[in-house]
Amino acid sequence: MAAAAPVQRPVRRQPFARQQAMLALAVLLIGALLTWFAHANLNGYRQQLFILCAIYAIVAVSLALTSGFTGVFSLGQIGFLAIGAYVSALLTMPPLVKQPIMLPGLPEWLATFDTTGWPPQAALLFACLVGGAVAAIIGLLVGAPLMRLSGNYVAVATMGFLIIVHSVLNNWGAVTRGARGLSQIPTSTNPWVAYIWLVIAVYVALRLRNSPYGRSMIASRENLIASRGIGVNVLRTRLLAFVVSAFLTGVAGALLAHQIGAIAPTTFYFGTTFTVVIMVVLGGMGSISGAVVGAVIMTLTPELLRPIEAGGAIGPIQYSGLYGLSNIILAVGFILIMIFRPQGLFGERELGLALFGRRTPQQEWAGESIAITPELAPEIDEPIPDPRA
Amino acid sequence: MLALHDVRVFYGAIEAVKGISFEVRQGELVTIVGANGAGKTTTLRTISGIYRPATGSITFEGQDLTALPSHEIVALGISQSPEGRLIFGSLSVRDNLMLGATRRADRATIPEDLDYIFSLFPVLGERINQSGGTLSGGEQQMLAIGRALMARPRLLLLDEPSLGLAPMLVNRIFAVISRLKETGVTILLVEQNARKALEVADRAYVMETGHIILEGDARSLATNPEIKKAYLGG
Amino acid sequence: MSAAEFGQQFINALSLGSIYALVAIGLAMVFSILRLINFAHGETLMIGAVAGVVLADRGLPWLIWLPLAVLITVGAGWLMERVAYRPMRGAPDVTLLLTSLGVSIALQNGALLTLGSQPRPFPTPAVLGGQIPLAGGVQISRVNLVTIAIAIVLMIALTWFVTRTQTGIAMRATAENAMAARLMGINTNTVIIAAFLIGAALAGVAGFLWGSRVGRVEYDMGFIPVLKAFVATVIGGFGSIPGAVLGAYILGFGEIFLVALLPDYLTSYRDAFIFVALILILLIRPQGILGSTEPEKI
Amino acid sequence: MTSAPDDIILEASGLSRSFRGLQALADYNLRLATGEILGVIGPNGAGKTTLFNVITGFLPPTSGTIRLRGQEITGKEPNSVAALGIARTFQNIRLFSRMTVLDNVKTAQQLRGKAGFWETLFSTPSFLAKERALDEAAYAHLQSLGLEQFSDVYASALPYGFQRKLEIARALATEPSVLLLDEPAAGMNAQETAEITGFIRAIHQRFGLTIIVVEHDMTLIMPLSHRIQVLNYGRVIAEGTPDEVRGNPEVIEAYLGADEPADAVGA
Repeated sequence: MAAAAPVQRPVRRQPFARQQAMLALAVLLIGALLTWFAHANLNGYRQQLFILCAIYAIVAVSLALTSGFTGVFSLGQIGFLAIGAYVSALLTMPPLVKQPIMLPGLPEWLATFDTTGWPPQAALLFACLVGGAVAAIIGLLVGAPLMRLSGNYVAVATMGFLIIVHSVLNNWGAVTRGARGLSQIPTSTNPWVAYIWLVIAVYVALRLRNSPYGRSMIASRENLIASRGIGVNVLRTRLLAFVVSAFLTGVAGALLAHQIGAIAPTTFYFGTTFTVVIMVVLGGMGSISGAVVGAVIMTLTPELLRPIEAGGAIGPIQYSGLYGLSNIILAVGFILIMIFRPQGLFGERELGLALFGRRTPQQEWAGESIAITPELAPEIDEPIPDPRA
Repeated sequence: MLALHDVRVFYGAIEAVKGISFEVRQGELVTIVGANGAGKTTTLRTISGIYRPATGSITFEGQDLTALPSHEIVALGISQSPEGRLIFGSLSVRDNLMLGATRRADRATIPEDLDYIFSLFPVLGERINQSGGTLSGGEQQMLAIGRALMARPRLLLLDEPSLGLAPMLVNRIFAVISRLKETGVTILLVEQNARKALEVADRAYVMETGHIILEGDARSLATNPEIKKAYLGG
Repeated sequence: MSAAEFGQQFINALSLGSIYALVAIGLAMVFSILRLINFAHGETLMIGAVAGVVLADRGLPWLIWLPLAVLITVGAGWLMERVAYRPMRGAPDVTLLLTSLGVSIALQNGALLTLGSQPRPFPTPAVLGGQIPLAGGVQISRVNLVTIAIAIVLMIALTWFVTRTQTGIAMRATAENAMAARLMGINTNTVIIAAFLIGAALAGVAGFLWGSRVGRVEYDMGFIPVLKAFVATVIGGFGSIPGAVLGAYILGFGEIFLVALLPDYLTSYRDAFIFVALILILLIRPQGILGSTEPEKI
Repeated sequence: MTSAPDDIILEASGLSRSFRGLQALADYNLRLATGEILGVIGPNGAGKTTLFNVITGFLPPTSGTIRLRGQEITGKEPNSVAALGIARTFQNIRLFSRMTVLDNVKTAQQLRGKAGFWETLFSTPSFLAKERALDEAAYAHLQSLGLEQFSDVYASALPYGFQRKLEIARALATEPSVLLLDEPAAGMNAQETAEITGFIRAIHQRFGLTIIVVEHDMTLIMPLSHRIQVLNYGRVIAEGTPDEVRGNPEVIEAYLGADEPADAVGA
């Protein structure tokens, strides 16, 4: 063939180039400094806000993983947050409050399961892992059928999942205490734990994206049919993203339960769903750093709006606050983003990588219309031997 | 009657039509031939106001069309039988035809025109209450042309009327096109089947990758060796 | 279940299904044209009911405040299309869905801001109070009777509209292929606005009926009906108006008889059952009962 | 070479597919020899793309069987069919638009080996080595097809002709033994068509492929194909060498145009 001797290829970036490692290190350090500051210097309320930012950033990152990468829009993510929160709470609540008189539906072993003697952080870690694992298993069971759907259908089906979870939380009083919710959960979540889990979530998401799995996810989002045609197992690819994101969100749920110390079904419904969706859309679907930034903005903004909402709502994430003004502002702001900047703040890009000289893909081919290289083609009239001859 | 001057059309960043100019005069049958993706359909849809040109002007009897919404362009007397026919499959043949008359001012003459269309395409008359989706490809093409005629257009735009039809039907459709021309309708015909199009047309333009690369009267283009090689498969 | 009980439940189901149908029609109409799942449609219903309360507080008789309230919902539907949805034309489906969630939340909180979080009693007209005895000991409440009657009348009117009037046919044409409709000279903007206005008017009537049924209004009262109407459209087939109506009655019957037949400790899970059914439908027959089976073009 | 039975790489028997009563493919039979280039022609709607969709698993056939090297593949998922060695392109180009050209190819190439989940998660040396190998192989693949200059460009930014080529390159990256090309010259002018014809000829030899090509453009199909099948209304109405098909009156009637002498068609 006319293929020329292989040209020395230009130096190409490797999956984890040094510059990116430096950047990652810098971001890690800045985050750690902030965490240290929050832990040591902030008063209770502000520290809680810091933790909340981190927790919601984990949820937003995991939503970006499934919705942004695979394009399967899930409105059920908060269902996994609830599962993580309830499962972990039932593990670590002192046996005294899990007695049959309070929670008659609990199995014996769980009612007497006692972590009060454990070091608090060990108990929390255990609760996070179990909460995440249960969320992941349910994610697998739910996702296996649902990941066949696309577009509106999957959004609607996952929303159905959220409603089912909510209905169970509200009605299965023997285990969840219904609308009253669970309380007396040890409040062991601190800034460091939240920060470390956020780092893990971001790491996992980035690692997956720059891997064969991530390419398969994005390919199936970009063109479902073509991706199947080149051998991508779309169901398995989407399911992987869905389960990993369910795990991370489950962990976030555990952290949330152990931050507030009390949980109720109202926290885990459309209000929170909408808030988290805004975080991801605001940051840019498919951008991990965008999700983190979106989460921070969306957690802090209601706090900033609080003074004008005289009286104040109960937490930044409450969707039906007492007066509703901040929600109106957020909702209108969201609509404006959808209209004027549907790609969000970052689109597909990651914060800061451009600063460090990473080349972003060219959206436009600069050299206008290039003739198709004729030297590649052999003579047209050269006969092809017929294999059947 | 219709004049395009330096019209460019983009889909996002992709330039589909790269600065074309041409004209159609009263009573003429003009054809644009060229391969798939040459920009022919884009051109017709731009005339009809579906797409907006990025630059250039489109005028119809001196009036600028570039800023008009498509329903007003239809009201001016330009109707189109679109590529792929785009019949409303769930609506009856009658409703399809009546939709063609949406912008008509003289509603009294509608029954007369229906009769005329049934004389052109008797099969439509037989299927008047059938839903459009149950028609065969050829019948759908007739319906699409009939629907466009219901607007009583002064300029009729035909986009690939022979697409996907068996040769016998292609001949039927082209016979009707010739007949329409004799009734005085001005026609702009876009076709991949260059051979047939050049047979019926007065003048022709050849489009390739967004440009008009050749123009001339249809007969001389039909004998042009380059055209023969590229489009007539000869 | 005795025959009398069955009769009673049957009428309850018919009435509930009728309200769902009125809401679902608006959802289906807008979806068929714009591919927008308009969650804020529930808020149009809420606005209708709230307007009723506010106007009745001014001492207006119901014959006057009811049409006024419907007029106000129509205005709200028009405004919604104009301000929020028109700039989003052609955006991806999910973007449209999220926008409608945004509109829904903004409107709910707007109502919260003006109305407060306490429910207000709905000024159900006196004529709608009380029961009418039927044969065999079955009683039908006047609200149910009127609901069924109004729904039937409106649905007949709507059927006439979409099959016999030029705008109605243009609407179906636009839903099927918007570009072809434009090439026919149809002003698709007008058609889209008409869909919003009709949907809003039906939702306004539904708001009145719903308010009369439950006896109170709240800022978030639109949520449940729109969710149910939405399930109805999925059952019947996204975007099909007859499908939406059929789905609404199936849902109404399913809900009423589920509660009647389920053991007590499970009845509170009614919504969970409904959404399990919804997910199963999406998996088995995503195009719904009356949806088309057009395979995706490759 | 002879057409001994074990030379048959792809075999279809009695394939049918209907949509709501409409017969898009009816009793289709094929015995495709290794290394053969089969041209499939016919009017729009004749069932050519349906044939591709059925072979590649995008549509299950209503009846009939497909075998690849004797192994039945009927009803398998498209990704499994691709893994078994049948790759295809699409009539309207389907690239991963917001991915670079290199990543388009890598995604296809990883069908033949990629790092595992835990390797990926912990970014082990074996993961890095596999990724590097994939990266280099993908670049070399682009280079061998003359596309390396575009490797860091978004696929959507490529000029039209190169998008077609990239789609073929991506299909080749799955290392297929059978390649199905759906109208590779659509939208191209005569010169570009000649060029893509040469390109197909080149990859046929270099990759030792068996090819089925659907195309309207006779200047591509006639010189390229060893054998041509003519489809109409889902049925094969004629089959033979390019010359035989060109002279077949039924083909002229149904497809090439009844009112023209046969020599107007083709070379």
